[in-house]
Amino acid sequence: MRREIPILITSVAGLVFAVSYFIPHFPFGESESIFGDWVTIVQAFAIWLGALNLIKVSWEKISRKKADWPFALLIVISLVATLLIGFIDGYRGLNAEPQYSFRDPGTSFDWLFRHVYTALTSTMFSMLAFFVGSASYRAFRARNLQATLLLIAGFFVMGGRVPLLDQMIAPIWDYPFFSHLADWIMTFPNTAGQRAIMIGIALGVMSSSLRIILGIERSHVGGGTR
Amino acid sequence: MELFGIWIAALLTLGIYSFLYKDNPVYKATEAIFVGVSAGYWAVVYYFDNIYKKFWEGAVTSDNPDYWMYGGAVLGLLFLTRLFPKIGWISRWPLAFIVGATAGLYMVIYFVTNAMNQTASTIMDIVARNAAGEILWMDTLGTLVILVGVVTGLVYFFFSKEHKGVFGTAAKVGTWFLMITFGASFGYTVMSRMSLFIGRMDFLMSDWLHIIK
Amino acid sequence: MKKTALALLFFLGLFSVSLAQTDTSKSSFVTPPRPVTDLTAFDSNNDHGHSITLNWTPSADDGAGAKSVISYRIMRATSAGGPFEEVGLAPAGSITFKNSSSIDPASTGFIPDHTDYYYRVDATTMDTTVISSSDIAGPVQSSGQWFNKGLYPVFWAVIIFTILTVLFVFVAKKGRDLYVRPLAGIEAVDDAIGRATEMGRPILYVMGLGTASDIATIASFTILSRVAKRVAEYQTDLIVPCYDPIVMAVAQEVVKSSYMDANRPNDYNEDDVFFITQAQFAYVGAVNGIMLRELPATNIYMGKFFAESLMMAETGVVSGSIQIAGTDEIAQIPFFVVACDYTLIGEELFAASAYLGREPLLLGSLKAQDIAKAAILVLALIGIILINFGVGQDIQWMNGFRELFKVTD
Amino acid sequence: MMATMATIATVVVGLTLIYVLYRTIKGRPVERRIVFVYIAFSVILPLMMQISPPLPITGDVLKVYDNIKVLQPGSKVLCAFDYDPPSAPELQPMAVAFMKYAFKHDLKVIIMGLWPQGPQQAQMAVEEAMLDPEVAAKNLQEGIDWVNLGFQSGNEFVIQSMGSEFKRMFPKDDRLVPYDSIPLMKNVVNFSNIDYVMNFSSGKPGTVEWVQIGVDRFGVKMSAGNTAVQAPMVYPYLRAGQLLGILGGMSGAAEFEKVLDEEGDASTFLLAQMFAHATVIAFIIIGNIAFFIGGRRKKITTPQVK
Repeated sequence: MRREIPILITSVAGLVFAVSYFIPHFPFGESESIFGDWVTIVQAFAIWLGALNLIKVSWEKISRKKADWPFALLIVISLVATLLIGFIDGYRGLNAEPQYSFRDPGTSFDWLFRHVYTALTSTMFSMLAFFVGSASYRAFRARNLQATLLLIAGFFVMGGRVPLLDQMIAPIWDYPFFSHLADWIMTFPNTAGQRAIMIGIALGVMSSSLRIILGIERSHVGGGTR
Repeated sequence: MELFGIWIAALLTLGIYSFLYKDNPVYKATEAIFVGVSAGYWAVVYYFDNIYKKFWEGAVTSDNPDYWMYGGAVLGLLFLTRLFPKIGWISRWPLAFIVGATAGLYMVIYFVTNAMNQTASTIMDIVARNAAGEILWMDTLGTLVILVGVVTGLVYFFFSKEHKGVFGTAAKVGTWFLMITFGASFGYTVMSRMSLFIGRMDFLMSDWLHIIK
Repeated sequence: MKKTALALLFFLGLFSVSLAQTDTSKSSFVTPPRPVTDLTAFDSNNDHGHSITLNWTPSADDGAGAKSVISYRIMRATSAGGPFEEVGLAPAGSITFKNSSSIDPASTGFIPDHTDYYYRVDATTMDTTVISSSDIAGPVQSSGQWFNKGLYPVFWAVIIFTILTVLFVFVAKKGRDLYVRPLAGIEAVDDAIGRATEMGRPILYVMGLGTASDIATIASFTILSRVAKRVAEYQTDLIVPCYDPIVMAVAQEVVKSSYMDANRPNDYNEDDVFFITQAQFAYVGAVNGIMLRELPATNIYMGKFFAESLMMAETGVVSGSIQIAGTDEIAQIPFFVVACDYTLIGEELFAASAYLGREPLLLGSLKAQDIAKAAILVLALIGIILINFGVGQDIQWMNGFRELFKVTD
Repeated sequence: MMATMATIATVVVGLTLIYVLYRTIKGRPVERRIVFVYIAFSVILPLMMQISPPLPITGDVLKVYDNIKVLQPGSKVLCAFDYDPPSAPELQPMAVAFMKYAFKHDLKVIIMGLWPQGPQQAQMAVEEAMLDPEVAAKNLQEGIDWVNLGFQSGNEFVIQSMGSEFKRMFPKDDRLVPYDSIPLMKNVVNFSNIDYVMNFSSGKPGTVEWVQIGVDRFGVKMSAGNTAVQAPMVYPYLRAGQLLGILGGMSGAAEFEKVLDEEGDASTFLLAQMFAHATVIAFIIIGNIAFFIGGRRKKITTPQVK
């Protein structure tokens, strides 16, 4: 029973939502937005489970004095501190007259967001510049026809999307040839490849969804396949 | 406070970059702060935006309550039964519901947007002309390329047919198109990655150190 | 003196002419524009109700004639005699307007279904008092439909695909051997698990940034269940760091039941599947840290990936892991192709669970997928041939053919 | 002074690449950390030079411009901010340029975000646009000339719900003003009351979701500003006519600034961008020269599909 009920719920939910696409009438026409509301609310509940899991795993490290436990402690401290700041700011804002949001400029939470969260996020993201460099040096070799095509397309798009190659040929030919070439590659061969992948994905998604709705695929409820 | 903030941000920035040299305690500390703060950040944002603003104000204290919202709250509470090992199995119900609804929803949406509309745009006049009726050769070549690329690309994705003979050749041409697509995406992406780094360097050099304007 | 008088007279004359001119232009301005004609009002098609569509022929002074129309005011009343109130504004040049509301009776401008309404369209000029009204259209009622007729082609395509899938699943069940071509990335998964066991190092399974409402993530669950089962059999360590708490919960269920299927329930450790944070880059930072500290023998990336793809894959290279990736996020496939040893591209990700399981039921659904692909190819080619070579014979039919694929609602 | 030194340094650093080439050919490729140093220099040095290079305007950017320039004063433009600070170097200049243009031409701007940090980015863009003397002179009012509806979670479902009613997703704006009390939102029920949608997006949810639901289901007219990563993914939608125009990445931003005549950050960052590209291309070339001359001995992973 513990496996059958979830599988039944999956199938019924899947069927209802698939059919609702074709029915504009209430409540089917609204089913997507209702489901959307529900998912966001479940997510808001689930994030607490996540936070507790994070604390639990970190606490295990700390209590057993595993390697790097001080860093686990740092995780717990910064998590709790952020929660405290957020809730104090949030409720203060709701009770203030006029009300303000915990995200408004001037709140401690906004300070934390801008100087800690944003700084860290942007920096981590920007590290990709370095990884792109090392990947280009290491892996971009014209080893066979396929790799060569990848390389050539990459080369022209990279050089054409900024006025780099065009500046180089400007003394001889005053025409943005490479910029046009990059556009051409993006508009035609790139579109062709993307379209083939997109159509394939659509069929893959349909097939996967169907397997789930039909109950053939049931690993998501801990059922494996039948 | 602002100046203090800029210093904190600058030091954290350098802490992350130290990973490029190798994994080290400074990076580990920065990473720990990042994980903790971000998990807390989202918990706070979700609480106020979803539970408070959307559910509490929208369905409980509102003069015109949206009763459908209670469905979400029920699913959410069922989900939290995971916290109690004895009744934890109930949490599979909301999970099963979300997975099923997603499957049903996307089955059709993906088919319409990705398969039907993309096929429809592939069915087009091969000879491209401008408004005056003159033939645009580069665009005509382009539409031919799209046609060949889509057909051979799809052939590559056949699972139940061996890649041999004409079929194999088509599949091979398909991989060429995929490779060009990947190269183009890669080249295009490089630009974005560099932009991010430029943004960061701009912060360090102008906001923090004031080397440049 | 005479000259001065003449000049004065001349100026006066000019002045009066200019006055007269301003006057005429002003008077033409106040002349009401010719009204909107052929106004029709009907219930909007294929919707959830609470919506009425108006069509009309624009005023003859809209863009032509006196060019005095600047907008159309949409007026509505509950009886033919009025009073009419404004419910919307359409810019000059418009020939249609949709008067719709939400389904919430408390919302502003709510339009109840099955209630009589009368509409009138006023052509308005710069001078808001100068308008001309059209004839009144109505009564008209809005209602919701039970089937969106614009979606017939989609509906039949879905039905046919479902039938095909069920059919091939049955064929497969009967024991017919269905051929599937080898996929290198899939075969590598088994080898990679073996390698990890030999080296005594763990396997890192990353599901990316998808949520439980992404099909790619759901496909990743099914692959995880195969991988976890094999891992349990080989008694290797598995690390699954998660980005989304709901995904974490599902992944825990999946791994747990895989261990049970492999008859090793005691080896399952719930903390192998854990949550890190729901922030993309903090997640990457932590996963990269895990890679350099735990040195997994194999990194498997399956699901939705964004900018983190290359950061993880390049760090994985440093830790010397074998890397297998699969995603339907087209922008990220190139990075996996460049930095990983094996990459499953788009549709291959969704096929992977069928490949790994090797169950006939799942292979049957792959066959249905191929037939759908063939059908799309054939229909597209027929369409292209018709459009390019059939011009002049039956154009309307060809357009209809193209429309078959175009879905708007 | 600093600019001259930076230029000299760039030349010197560029010359040392010859040594890297020599080592790579000899089969002793440099460590990745050395590559990292070059990447760092390729951005830091040009930033110090402070020059903005000339730039041709590409078709996709012109299409965006052509579509917004026909909007009449008073048109309601929905601006969806679906990105966070890391993508700001590319998208923020577009957003700022657009805001300045919109405010100068009396377009009414409705801001919303599917990413929590999106509306904050929008706020910054609005504040920056307000600094422009011509915009400041108009003395624009929040709630009348523009409004920030804030963030709503739920990804594509938010767009879906907005198709029936905006208020459902945004009962209050970012300042907690009830929807019905916002003058600008009077008579705005759903997408049928919106003249144009401008989406700034760096991922999911973003342009793809807006096209799938906003355009395909509710028929909005839309252009998008995308990060360079996302742009290739949305190109097919441009081809298919589902999108009216695309601004792609930093150069798209710089071109947009130029076509709107609103020079900003993107134009000055572009030089650093060009040098960084040149460096990456240089490393690809070095790798390949070494691969062909050096007897293909270095073992590297193969890009492959099979």
